[in-house]
Amino acid sequence: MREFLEQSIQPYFNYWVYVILMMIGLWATIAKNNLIKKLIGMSIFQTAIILFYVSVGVKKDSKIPIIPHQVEEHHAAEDGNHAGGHGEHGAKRVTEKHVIEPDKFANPLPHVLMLTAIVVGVSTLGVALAVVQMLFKEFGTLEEDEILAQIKTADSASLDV
Amino acid sequence: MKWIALIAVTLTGSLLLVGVGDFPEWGDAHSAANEGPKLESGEQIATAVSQSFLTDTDELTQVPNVVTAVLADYRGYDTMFETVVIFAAGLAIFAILRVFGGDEVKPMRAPEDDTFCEGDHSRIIIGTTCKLLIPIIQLFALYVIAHGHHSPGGGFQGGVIMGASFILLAIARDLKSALDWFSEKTFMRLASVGILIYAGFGVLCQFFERNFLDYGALKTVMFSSEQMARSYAMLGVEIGVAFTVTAIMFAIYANLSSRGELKQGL
Amino acid sequence: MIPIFDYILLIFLIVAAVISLKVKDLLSASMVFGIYSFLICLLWAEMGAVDVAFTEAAVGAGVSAVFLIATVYNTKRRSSD
Amino acid sequence: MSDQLPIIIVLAPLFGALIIGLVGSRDHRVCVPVVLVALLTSLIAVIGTLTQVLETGPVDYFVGGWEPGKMAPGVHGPVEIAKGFGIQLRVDTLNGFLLLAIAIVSIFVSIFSIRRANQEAASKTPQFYTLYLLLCVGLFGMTITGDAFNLFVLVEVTSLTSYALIAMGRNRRGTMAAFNYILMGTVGASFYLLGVGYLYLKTGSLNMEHIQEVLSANDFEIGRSKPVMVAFVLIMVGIWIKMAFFPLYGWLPNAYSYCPSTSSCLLAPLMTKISVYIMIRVMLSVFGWEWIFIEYAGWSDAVVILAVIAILAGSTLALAQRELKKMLCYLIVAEVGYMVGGAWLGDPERWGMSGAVYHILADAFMTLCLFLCAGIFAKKANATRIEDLSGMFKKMPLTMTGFVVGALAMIGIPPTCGFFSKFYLIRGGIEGGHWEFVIALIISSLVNVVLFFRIFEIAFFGAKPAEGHDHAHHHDEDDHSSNNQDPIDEPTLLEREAPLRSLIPLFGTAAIIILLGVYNGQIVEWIRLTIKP
Repeated sequence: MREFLEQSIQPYFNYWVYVILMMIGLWATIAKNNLIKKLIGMSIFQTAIILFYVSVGVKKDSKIPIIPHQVEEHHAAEDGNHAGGHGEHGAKRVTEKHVIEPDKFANPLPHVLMLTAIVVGVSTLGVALAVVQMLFKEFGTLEEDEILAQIKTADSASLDV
Repeated sequence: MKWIALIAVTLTGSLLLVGVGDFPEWGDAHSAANEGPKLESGEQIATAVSQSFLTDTDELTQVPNVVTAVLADYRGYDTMFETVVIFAAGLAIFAILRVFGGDEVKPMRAPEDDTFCEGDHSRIIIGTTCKLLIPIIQLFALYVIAHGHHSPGGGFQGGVIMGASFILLAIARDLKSALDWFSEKTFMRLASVGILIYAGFGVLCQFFERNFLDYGALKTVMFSSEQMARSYAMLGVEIGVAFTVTAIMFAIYANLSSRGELKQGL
Repeated sequence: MIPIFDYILLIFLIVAAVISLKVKDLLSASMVFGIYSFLICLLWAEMGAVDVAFTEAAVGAGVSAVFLIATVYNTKRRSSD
Repeated sequence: MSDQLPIIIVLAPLFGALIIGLVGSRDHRVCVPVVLVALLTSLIAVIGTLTQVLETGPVDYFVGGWEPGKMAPGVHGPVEIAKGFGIQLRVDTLNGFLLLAIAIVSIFVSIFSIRRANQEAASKTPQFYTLYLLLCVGLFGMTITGDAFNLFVLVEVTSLTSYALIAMGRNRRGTMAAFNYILMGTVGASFYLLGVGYLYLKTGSLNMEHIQEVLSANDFEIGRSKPVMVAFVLIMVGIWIKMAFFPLYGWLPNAYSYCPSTSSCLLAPLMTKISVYIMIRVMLSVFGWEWIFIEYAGWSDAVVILAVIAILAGSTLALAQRELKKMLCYLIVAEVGYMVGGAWLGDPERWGMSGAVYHILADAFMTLCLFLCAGIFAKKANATRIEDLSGMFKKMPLTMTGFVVGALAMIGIPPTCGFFSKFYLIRGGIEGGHWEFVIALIISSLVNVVLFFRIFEIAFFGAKPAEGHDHAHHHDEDDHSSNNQDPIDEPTLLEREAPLRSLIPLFGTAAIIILLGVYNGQIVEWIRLTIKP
């Protein structure tokens, strides 16, 4: 049991939680009766995917992906004989290209992708909420079964005419 | 319905759990996505594209925040369409919900639900606080937009905060006074203007015989090196994004809170 | 090794998700959903995804909760499930 | 200039949409000219690109100039751009024809929408046209892109606009359908996104070509890992939801049949077809056909069986419908079965895949033709049910001619494209040894014969068209009926017929259906240039 915990759960705990959240979200999207609950479920479903992506891009003991400009002090010391020549920022940077160790910074690509996904998520939520308000205006309820029942009676009424 | 849900959820869950077993460990800096895909023999067959993003960004664009550089430059085409998604959402809500006139719409809310407002006494405190807060929020939003190159932030975040400041105004006072500041015509136009700025930067590059969104072409217009031209163009693009996001966030709120009548909000 | 802070956040996340779906009052559900978004924003800040965290704080915990509340206010507060 | 053509395809409608967004609300009359100019620009760009493709092979376009291998100027000297750095657009013979089809269909529908959109959307006309153009942007972008994540963003552009176009119709069943569509569509897109995430986890790239390179390295070593398999399933399920493939088709019939006729004319021919294209693109360009048909051969049998069920279920449900538009919607479900089944018949050497791609083109125009007719019938004669069509040959002979062409293509009568696409599909089925697919195709054709000849019979021999009045009051949703069938002074043909702005797109479509059929050999040959391994 302990071994299972250490080998299968611990290193992948993020992924396990994302699967659980995803299942909760999907369940709510399909099975909940209230339309707003469905939408909350949908949002949880989407955030679960974002959790997955962000977990992919994590590097242990890494910094956030902001790489400050290199103020190359050691170069300044080396080039000391160029008296006054490096008063400008640009003059220092003409020297060697600074080597960046990418392993020290978190992976930026999933972050970019997920910015897009979050924005898409809120757009969808907004449109869905507008549709919910329209539905409430027309049916006077937010429960799916009541709406379906109303549609059914309307349908059978139109068939009888 | 519950049974369908149960089946769908179990199937999805088990499918996903099948995949989890083969994942690289959490935080593995040498995983395929972070360093590059490797064969079992240990041979690395390609470099993950994020490595090049991290190593080359300072060289190519002089932007410290790699996320901004990737967002606005390397994958700028994505971001443009992301802005289009927001724009489309704003239009969609307008198209679905907006009613003109709106006198014939009867009040929808059942009376027993009327437990939201405490009365008018609290409005004074809230109103005064908001009056003080809103300029600060807007200032912060501008900072976030402009400083997106050096710190977390950028057009989206700043735009949302800016939009939220108008939403706060609408909640604290009423929708009408917020709309006096920021009328419907203004925000619907501003949303188009935002994307027009974004796409305009791209097309401008085409006039200099480069590809769409190749900001390096703008160095002659911006009197700077190619790298700094990229950096400045990214700022311009972010401002475009911020316009659209600000406008649409407020538009969505205004329509949702007033059932599309734009008369009385929450 | 995942930091212990993560474990706590992840477990709270599941709890918040379940509560926001279980609560029968839609206003509370929207609020708890905002809390959920805020927790996940903390989690991302912890994982080094500051930009995502920033966006989620502004969008998820801020604006989308407001959208939900605006809709609940304009429709109905009680839900049958 | 000519190297910029691929991006112009996408940008022209985008700028059109923005211009309408800026000035449209002041004057509604600018909308249609702007839409037409934007789409015609796209059409010209598509034709230009397609000629380039046919002359020199696939055309690549790197947005932002991030072409792999090129040297970009850095601060300290040039930097070589890595693979998958930027976003790649790619036009080859597989998607070139689809781009052409999208451009033509959207132009026809915009001609069809003149005046009609004003009535359907009233004061929201500029918003309608902005959404319309954004939908075109999304469709073009989805077809042209070579980047897996960019595809997701564009899928969302099309989805959001189509939600709005469907919910715009003031029909409460349409609103409920739109809500279901939002839920299903979002879940589908999220599955796709998750699948791309799994691929990214294993390959570290988002560019389709690059992903395929990594997956196929060293005899599919990475391709065989479990996450890639899961990714494939997730992407497929996501796309299947979007295209309304058999068990996941629930949202489609209501959504398309209760939305305004201009929207349905644009959505029905294009949305599902482009999703099928995406599926084929993912199968060929991301995973590679060897991976699917050799490594996981068992899957293709299972999918073909699902496709067979889809065809049979779609046809059977279509038989049970009394409303014309709903019947057509169920036929779409069956047609999706054709295309998915065809694409999964086996390796692209065989004819199934080519037949499926050709059928995408053919079906886009067939569906457009029939939906245009349905729109005209609903408006001009207030006929939404099949029995309302009685005497239609006499009343509206020109429209009915167009309908006959579309119906014959749907059945599969030789000079039309429907026959040839079915021919290729059946050939592929026989080659792959999937006899159940062949039989399903033939049964479905027979069902189509029954369906459409029933309509022909009613329309030709049916009772006097005066019966249309009976239905006028309980179809009050489509109340703009101009039912000028006065028995006293017989109206002339021109008065009874649909206006020219509806007939031009209809006959254009009918002509294309026949032209596609006549030149089928050449088109399929071109398509096979890309598909053949």
